[in-house]
Amino acid sequence: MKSSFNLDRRIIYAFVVIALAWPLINKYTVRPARMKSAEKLFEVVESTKPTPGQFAFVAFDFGPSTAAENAGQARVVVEHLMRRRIPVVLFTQYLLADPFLKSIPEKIISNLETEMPGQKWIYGKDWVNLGYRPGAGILIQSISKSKNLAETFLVDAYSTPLKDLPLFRRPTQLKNISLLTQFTGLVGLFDSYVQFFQTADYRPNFGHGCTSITIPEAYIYLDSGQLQGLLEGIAGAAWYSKLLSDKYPVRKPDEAILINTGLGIAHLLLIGLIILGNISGIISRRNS
Amino acid sequence: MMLSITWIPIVALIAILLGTLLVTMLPRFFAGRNYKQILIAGITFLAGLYYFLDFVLPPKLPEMLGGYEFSKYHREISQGVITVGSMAFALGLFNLLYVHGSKIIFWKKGAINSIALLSSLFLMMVFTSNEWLAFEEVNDKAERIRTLAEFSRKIESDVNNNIATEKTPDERMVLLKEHAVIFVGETQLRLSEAKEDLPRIIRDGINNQSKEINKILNANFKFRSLGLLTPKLMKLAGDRQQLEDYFYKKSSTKKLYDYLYEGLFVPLGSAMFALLGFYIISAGYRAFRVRSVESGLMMIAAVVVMLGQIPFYIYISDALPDIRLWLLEIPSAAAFRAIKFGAAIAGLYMAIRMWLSIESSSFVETKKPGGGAK
Amino acid sequence: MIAVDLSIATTITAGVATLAIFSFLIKENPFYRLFEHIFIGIAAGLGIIQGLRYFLWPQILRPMLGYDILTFPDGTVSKPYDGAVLLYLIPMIFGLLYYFIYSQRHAWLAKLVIGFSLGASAGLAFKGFFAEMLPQLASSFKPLIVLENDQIVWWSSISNCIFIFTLLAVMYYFFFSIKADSAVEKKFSSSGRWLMMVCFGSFFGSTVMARLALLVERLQFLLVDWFNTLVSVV
Amino acid sequence: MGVEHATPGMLIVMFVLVLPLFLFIKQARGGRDLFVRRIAGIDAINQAVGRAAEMGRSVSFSTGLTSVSPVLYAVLGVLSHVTRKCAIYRNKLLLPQNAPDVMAISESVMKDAYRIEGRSSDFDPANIIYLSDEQFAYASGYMGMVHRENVASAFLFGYFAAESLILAEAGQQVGALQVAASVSPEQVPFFITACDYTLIGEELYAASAYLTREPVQMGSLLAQDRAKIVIFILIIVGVAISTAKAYWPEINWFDINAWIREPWDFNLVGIEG
Repeated sequence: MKSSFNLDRRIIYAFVVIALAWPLINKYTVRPARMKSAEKLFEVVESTKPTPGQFAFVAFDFGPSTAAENAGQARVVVEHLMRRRIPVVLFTQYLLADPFLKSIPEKIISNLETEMPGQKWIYGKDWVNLGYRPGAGILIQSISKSKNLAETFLVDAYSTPLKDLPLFRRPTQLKNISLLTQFTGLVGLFDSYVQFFQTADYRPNFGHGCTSITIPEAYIYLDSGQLQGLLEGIAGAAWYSKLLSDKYPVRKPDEAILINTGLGIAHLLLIGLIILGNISGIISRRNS
Repeated sequence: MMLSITWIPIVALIAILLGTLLVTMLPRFFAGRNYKQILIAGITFLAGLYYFLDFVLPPKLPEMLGGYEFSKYHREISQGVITVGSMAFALGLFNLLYVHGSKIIFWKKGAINSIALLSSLFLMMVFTSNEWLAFEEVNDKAERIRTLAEFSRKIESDVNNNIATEKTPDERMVLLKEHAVIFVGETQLRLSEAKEDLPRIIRDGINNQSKEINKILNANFKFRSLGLLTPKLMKLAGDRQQLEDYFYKKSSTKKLYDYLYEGLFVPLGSAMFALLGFYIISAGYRAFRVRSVESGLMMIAAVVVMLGQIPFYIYISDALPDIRLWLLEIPSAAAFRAIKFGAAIAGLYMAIRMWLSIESSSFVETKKPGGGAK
Repeated sequence: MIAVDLSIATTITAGVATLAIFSFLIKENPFYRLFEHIFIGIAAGLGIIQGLRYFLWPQILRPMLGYDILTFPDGTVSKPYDGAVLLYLIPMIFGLLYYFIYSQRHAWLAKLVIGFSLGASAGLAFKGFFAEMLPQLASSFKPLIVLENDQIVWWSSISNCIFIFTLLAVMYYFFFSIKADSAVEKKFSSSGRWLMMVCFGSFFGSTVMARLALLVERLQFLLVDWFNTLVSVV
Repeated sequence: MGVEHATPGMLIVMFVLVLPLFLFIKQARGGRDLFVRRIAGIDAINQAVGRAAEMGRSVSFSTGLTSVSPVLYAVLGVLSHVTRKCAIYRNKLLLPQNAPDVMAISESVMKDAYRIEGRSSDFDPANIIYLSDEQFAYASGYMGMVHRENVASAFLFGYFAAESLILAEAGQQVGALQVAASVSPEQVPFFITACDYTLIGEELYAASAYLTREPVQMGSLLAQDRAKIVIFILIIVGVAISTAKAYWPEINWFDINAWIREPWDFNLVGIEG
């Protein structure tokens, strides 16, 4: 309780705000750390060929409380899929994720369309939003048995019948899903995909984005081969973003790298404070 | 008949367990207690007994013991138990009214905040109830059409199963037709109030369904038509629900509720949660001072894990992320588990003591417990 | 009916509320105090109605009042009223005994229902104990030597050994009745405590990221969404 | 993986685990002297109440998000003790509450404690403050309360989640002496960094026994150690078997886990058909 040298906590709070906000305001970035698990996911997306009738199933199962980590991951992966012209089908089992299903892809598309004038990403053909469904757990279980996903899901988030959308005009099944990616901080929702997203003879490649707290759980699945790639918190998203920028040099650095920089600086702040506290402790003990 | 060898000793064990319990506990149970205390302890025991037996007994007793399923009404009983607890909900409300109401009445310090509290409580109750009622109303309108579809199905099944009804099937058909015409007209009228931004699918759905229902009703409407009518009515009910939902989302009820919920409740919660970002840094700074082996180890582990999760680790060692993961997966997981094992056993023991009311400091007793608390 | 667009007001209010909470970091102040009280009021109002809406009404009251029965145009009903639902009146009335807590003379009646709740939770603890313990116990049975193609995998083997040692040492630390007299016992017990501290340290470290990420999300909201909305209004 | 009904294996394990409880309670009632090692955090409970009395400031006792459960019962033992101390020293004891039913139970315990000390008239129901059943609304109310009341000692006993650090920091900021006890190990690191004393896991259950030295509780505490020895041995045997299995996979080893999970088998062994 008593210590000779104690910074006022308000000064520490001010440092925290500066450390986190400064990169956001000044667009200051540092090179993110290399993440092998993120590289694996990048390779999986790179090796997925855009084939007519095939698409990627992307689940956003995060709310505002983990959006700082999960939304960054979702952004880079969806962007990568769109750049590679792999149709993206978005879905969530989590009510609070619903707004992201619209805002994230629309932002990415407007960025891509300004970057590449003339190119278009059309709703229904290049991406579809299935929205949130109550009782989605049962829906997930029925995907593997479905003969036609358009009949399983019936309508998209805007109540348009799926069979009216170009992507679902022909019957689609689980084997039309070339890649499954899911982003969440909720372990239970992740488990349901691991368990049910497969048939006897086919399992799509599975990429997962977890929060920093659930990394140990996620690694169990990566080690067992049930996951083909993993984004570990915002750091994973940042390295993925860097890989994207290497591949597409015209691309502007995105928020993932900015946030990652801020979080890194704040960590260093704490480590620095700990060192400072210990040194001053040693000095004061010697003096007394 | 013989019993499977494995479970004879087990039945005996349960009997011994319960027997010892009862024999050793009974005299204590009544000793020195008045009727009120015995009643309280008795009810405590009975409430626990159901869940205890539900767990201990097999899902279905063997046929020779009657094949009884003890847990047959588990859902209903559990719901009853939850109901008991849920009746306490107003205690919280009473407390808030008491504490803050008296502050306002006697105009004590903080009375203005108490007014803010009670008025936001009141407002939120009003708007949440409104939201609930509006939601029920939306459902209700669709429900009426759905009921009609059920009616159509029932007429069909009653005739097929030769069930006699008060009204003849023909009379029922007339009623069905009357109501169907009314509901279709009502829905059409409602549709005409909708603006351009109503999703096409809802508008088209209602128009198609109405057209087809009218066709079925106006053409030679007889018993055989029911099979066609039922699904159309069901679909119309679904579309009607979406239409009402569209109006509801535009209503000021919904918007004011959303304002309170998304403008205050959610951000206040997120902001409180985010305070942890500040506090974890200041707590770390204050606490991680090397004073002993323990605090040193804790500090080192924390620093290593932190270094392993930020981009700057490359300046120190490439192995840091792996060390971080190892620390979390091996020693941390093991220590957590050990703590949980101990706590689980202590919790079980506590549960038994509380179930049987066997400690004199339990809240059943009202006299000073023995032994000296210094 | 006034149909106003409240989305801008919602964003602005959300930002003000966030700042009110953050202002506590400087010191406890009237601005914070006001929003603290508003928060408690809103949460209580929401909680009470939602408790009714999602439990008491659909599960108990609706069936009891027979509102789940459809009445057809000819006056027949979809299913007969099940009188057994009236049995729910017993827990409802019994639950009302909670309110005797305010009575001076009959406070013991409240203890009946309190005893009932405690007893029920005690009975549930048996199932809870096994549901929680078994999977954890089973996954603790790790082999001390991991073999792959008849080769010892050193890293996994050592990790498993450390895992089991930590598990046992920490459990040993919590033995209350053993006088750890011998040097070995003392070492074992204190190594349990040390390993526990390593565990707490690592958990603290890994939580820092999640908590800071929450804060970044709020700062982003303030700096981008809120600020932009504010500018657009002004 | 869910456990719904006991299997024969679970019944046997349960029997072995529970048996010591009754044996030791009998022994303790018989007046046997029972040794329990010192637990620093529990000693601090009395110290904390005393400090508040000296300073003439109030004490707060939070049960966090604890619901009606065995954990609550364990906390009530401590609450009763603290309340009685406060009644003797005439300290103001604040009880911020999270759930209405828990509030009723705590209120009943507090009233009894005041009556036991013959100070019923000092009991003020306005000190039992219902804050909110919403996690962070509760935290915000607690934070404000601790600052405005300027508490001298704060007890955080029971089940806590992410809000633990908010509660502990609030007390730290006003310089309160804080004793925390959390059954969930996840929150222990935050209590350690912000509180003066932290009880870990089952130490919370031990607290009441340690404070009152009441024979049933003491006996139960010692019996717990015996039950833990059973788990201890079970782990050692399980590890030994799986190690042996890794070495000699061809041998059909006894599988403890499968044995425990083996459900009832009522298929009658039909000797007579």
